[in-house]
Amino acid sequence: MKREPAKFKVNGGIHPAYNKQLTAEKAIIEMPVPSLLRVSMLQHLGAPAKVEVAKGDTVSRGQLIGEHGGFISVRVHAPTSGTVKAIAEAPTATGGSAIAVDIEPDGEDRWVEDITPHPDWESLEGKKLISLVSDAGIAGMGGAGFPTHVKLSPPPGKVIDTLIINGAECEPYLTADHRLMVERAEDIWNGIRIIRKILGCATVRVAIEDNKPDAIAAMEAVMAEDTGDSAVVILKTEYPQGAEKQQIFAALGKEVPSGGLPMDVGALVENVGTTLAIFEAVVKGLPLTERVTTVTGFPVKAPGNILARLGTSYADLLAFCEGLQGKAAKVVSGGPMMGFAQHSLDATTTKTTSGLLFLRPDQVRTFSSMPCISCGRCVQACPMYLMPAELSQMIEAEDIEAAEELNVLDCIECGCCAFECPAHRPLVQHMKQAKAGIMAKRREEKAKQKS
Amino acid sequence: MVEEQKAETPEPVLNVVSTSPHAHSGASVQRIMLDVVIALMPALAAAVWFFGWDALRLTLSCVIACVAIEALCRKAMGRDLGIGDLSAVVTGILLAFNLPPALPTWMAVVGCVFAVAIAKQLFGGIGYNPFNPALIGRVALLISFPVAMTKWSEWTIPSPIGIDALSTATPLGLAKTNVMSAGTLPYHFDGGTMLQLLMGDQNGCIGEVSALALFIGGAYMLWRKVISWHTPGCYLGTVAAFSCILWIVNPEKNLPPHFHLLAGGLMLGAIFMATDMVTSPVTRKGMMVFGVGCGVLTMVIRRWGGYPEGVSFAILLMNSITPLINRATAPRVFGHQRKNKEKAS
Amino acid sequence: MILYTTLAIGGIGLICGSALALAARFLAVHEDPRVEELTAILPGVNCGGCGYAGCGDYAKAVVLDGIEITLCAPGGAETLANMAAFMGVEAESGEKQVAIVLCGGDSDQAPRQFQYNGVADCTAAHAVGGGDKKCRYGCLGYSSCARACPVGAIEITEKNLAVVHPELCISCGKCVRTCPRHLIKMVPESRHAHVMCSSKDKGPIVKKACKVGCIGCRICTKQVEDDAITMDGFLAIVNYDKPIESATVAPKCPGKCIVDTDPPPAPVEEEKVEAEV
Amino acid sequence: MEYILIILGAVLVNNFVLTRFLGICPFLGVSKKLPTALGMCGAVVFVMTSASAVTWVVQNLVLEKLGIGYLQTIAFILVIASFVQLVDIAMKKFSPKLHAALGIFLPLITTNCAVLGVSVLNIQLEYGFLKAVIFGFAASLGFSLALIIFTGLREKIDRANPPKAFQGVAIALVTAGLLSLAFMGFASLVK
Repeated sequence: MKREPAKFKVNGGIHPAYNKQLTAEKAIIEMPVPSLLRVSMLQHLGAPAKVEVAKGDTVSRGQLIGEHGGFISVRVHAPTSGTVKAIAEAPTATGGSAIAVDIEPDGEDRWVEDITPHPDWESLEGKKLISLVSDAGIAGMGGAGFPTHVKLSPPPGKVIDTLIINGAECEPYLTADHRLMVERAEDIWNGIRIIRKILGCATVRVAIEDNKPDAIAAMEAVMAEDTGDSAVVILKTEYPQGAEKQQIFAALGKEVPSGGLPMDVGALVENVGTTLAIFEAVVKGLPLTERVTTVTGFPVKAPGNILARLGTSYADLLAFCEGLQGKAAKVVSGGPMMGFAQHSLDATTTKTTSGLLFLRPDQVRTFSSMPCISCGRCVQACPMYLMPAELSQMIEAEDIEAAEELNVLDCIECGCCAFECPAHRPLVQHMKQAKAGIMAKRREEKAKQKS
Repeated sequence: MVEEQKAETPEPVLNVVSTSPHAHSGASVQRIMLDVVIALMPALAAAVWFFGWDALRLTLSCVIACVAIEALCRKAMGRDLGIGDLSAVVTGILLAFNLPPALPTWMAVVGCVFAVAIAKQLFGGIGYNPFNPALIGRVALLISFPVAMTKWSEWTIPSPIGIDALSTATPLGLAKTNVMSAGTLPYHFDGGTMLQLLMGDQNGCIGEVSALALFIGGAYMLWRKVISWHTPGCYLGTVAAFSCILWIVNPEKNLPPHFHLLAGGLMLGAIFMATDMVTSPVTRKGMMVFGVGCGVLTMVIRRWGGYPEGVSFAILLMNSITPLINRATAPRVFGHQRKNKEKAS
Repeated sequence: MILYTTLAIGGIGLICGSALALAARFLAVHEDPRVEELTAILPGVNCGGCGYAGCGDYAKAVVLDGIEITLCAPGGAETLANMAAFMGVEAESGEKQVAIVLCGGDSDQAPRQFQYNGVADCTAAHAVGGGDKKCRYGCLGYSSCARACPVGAIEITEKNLAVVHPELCISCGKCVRTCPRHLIKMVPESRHAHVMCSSKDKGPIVKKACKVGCIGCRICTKQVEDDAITMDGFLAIVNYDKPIESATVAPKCPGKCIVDTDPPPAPVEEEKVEAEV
Repeated sequence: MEYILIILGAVLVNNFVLTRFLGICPFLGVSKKLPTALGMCGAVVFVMTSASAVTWVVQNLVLEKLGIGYLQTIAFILVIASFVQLVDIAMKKFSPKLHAALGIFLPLITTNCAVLGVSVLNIQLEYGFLKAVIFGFAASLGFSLALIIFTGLREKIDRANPPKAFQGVAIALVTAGLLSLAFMGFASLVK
């Protein structure tokens, strides 16, 4: 048996209503290319990509339309063949805005010609493999969107000995990763083997929460013949088991130091979706032009796990799921715990869009201005062992220094505190405010030092 | 500081947009307070059983007075009414439970003014008060009207000679005066005495007499996760351990631990007052420190202090150092080394 | 008797005095006396507008690190002259600068695009969905600037717009740094013609988002001489170092976003300020 | 045992700040931040302990002997002022940051009635030298205890939301009152 129970678990965490039953049994369906794709140049964390096409150009699927805009940046490819209709700034799902390329599909959906599959990847060097990943424009598909090729090239001196594949999908409602593991376990496993080869690390742990027994079984089956040190780690179902630092602790019992990266404890965490994208990029030679997004929520008529091209507007996604029954008062890009609320359905999917969630008016809980009653529930729930109650009061009194002293920068914004808060205080927003304030102050100080 | 939904939004179809998380446990302050009120009901029933009309009179007048004063204060300060959170109801019931049955209504109302206006609303209302309002109300009354606040009705005490006698003192008060004057304890301890104290057939403040009823309420709050075991557990444990040591050292002059646990306001204090969220620590470790501190102070005041009962003062004193406890028991942040380890390495 | 008294007190005094003298000698700390003197010259409001933590810190920086003496805005020309005399440098006095919020889109003019639910703070609101105002450049009205202002010179109107009362402004520039949308600018007090819009969007987009936005029609640039108003993309910008006849320009603006602030807005009502603080 | 009772009495039962209401000025003035408060505590412990020793000597060996006991107040203040000056000079040298933070409240220890109070009480209670020093030390400990507790509370109160008329020192005084109410619990703990 290639499975082991998680030996460790961070304290804190919460048990929200998961509601995964809405889509957990629904096979991934591919959505036809919509009438317009608006491909953002900021699909990831870091610098936006530089536009490589001009208005009126004809593009093919997989053709490069955005080149690296810096060291921490990701390439962008045309998700289908068609004509570039416009290049203009457009709002992103996260609330900002970025240059986007509008492509009108020609319906042929023709791939570019220079696609080179590497079924013989095992004979390739690590460096070549990383460049294939970089060329395919892969960013972390769990949500943060960190450029994968950067993650896969640790700086000299850092040794990564353990690869953790994140299949926890601890966010309520979302089932995209779950379905991928059930339906494409074999390909994910090959993706894992590619990463293993790149990093030269022996140990592989696939972390899955115990509410996905079929995914555990599927992954275990494909890993059965592996002779190396690999196993499925079964995590207790609890949010946020999928958070990087918490997951490393759960799987390995190691604490990533404050301000550090997983590589500081010799670990690397990749999402299952990213792993699959790596497989597609290397073995089939296909750049990343589509992803699975869970369109869900009680008001959605036909919720499902939709394989959609990047740049599909949220309105098109919803229409493909047969629209709404009844009213939706809140639209969230991503999961309910860390996703971004949308004020319209104009935003388009990116490499990080794991879900599109619609909430009924009665499910929407508004934050309020009630004072903290010091119940301590947030302190017990915080997986980073912070004291959100104290912090938020300090931040409300605009005492950012005190908050910095209490390590507000370690906050991962998972939302456990605000989930538990009986006074419905906007705790996460307070933390974000303080973090932004501290970062601004540090930048200012740096600028002062320079001048 | 939060912008509520604007009623006069120009277009009716605007989505609500906020930061994450977009899910919530459904807990609310109102629900927590309601749970506390529910948990207090068995004790209220016991109070009515033992003290009759007086219990009902005091409880009702305190609740009405507290809610009214809260509303008046909020109005005077030009803020939202905020009585919907039921915290004033809880304060009212708890204050009433801390009063002797014969106390005139007007005195109870004075206590409510202290509790709600001075100890709570002056600081800005729920969440901001550093001291437990009900206890401030009680202590203010105790100091202002010492005679009325220690006037008890008659009850049958189990006497050491075997003949039951009537007394108008509380079990703890009687013990204190007897030890001081005669140097001996006035009680005869057997199972019957304990049962009497457990059920609540004793003298005392209206809400504190029945340990059993308070215990039922505590169990309900534990089940509803309104409180955790840390504060009351450590409080009761410390009192038990402390009194046990004293008793073993000198059983002639010290009351046995079970007597300390069941008599007086300890159960009410440990289960309902020390667990008041606003004025107790937020960390588990802090709650334990808080409980132990309350226990030690209670026993010090009961044994050596001028008052027969030390629960109110002990909790108020611990309230005062709650911010310091919070600071001292802040958990080690994930990914940070413990301070002493840092020094060592 | 009097002798005893005098001797006793004198003796105690003598012993204490010598102990202190010894202490002062062995524990002496050298301090530049100029720091204290310069601190006395500064206005002492400790607004932090100079970028230092209070007047004392700024004085220290001036004396010890040779930082320029022009940073104290609240002190105005008088303080500057005194400082210059004290430090022995030439003073160049300029006109008093006052802050102005370059947005006229109140809740009647500029609609919101969603219901914002969260902390009532502009920086926080700006980070959630890009701000709830349809215009992504306009004033959000969550009073971050008003809270930052040390003298209460900024009022948030009933229609959710920040307005600076120039007569109260002490030119510390805190609001300029606070506004997440960079709408606040320091301008000479005598200037009355302002483009009350900061939207760089194209005309049609501006029109959808606000009734008093700058649509980039360039009419105003032709009304003035010597590039006193120039275009930054689709936004007209007043060049405050060049003269403008405010009465002639303002009426010509089709978007009604150039305003003539002469006379300035009504002084703040006392109660209003209290409510905001 | 007697000494322990003196200490307990001065720290808990007759706490200088909370039951005798002496030394309220620094109690309110430097209770905003814990490090500053701790610095103040150190200064007060030093001044009070040494002042009670010296004033005892001055009273019993000088003033009494010369029969000029009526000069007590002047003489004591002279001594206390010198001590405070000493602390001031030393602190400026060794901890200029704390010196700046304490600001005006450091020289104001001179007029801190707690210091004069303990010196006068020593004479009134006819304590011997050792008792006087211990009493002075205990009284300063009591002051420190009250100040530290109050500083913790103060940090919470400063974030509270009292009506405008009560903001700042007003609400701090109310809190001090409530705290002294709580300290009543120690009444007659030590006779």
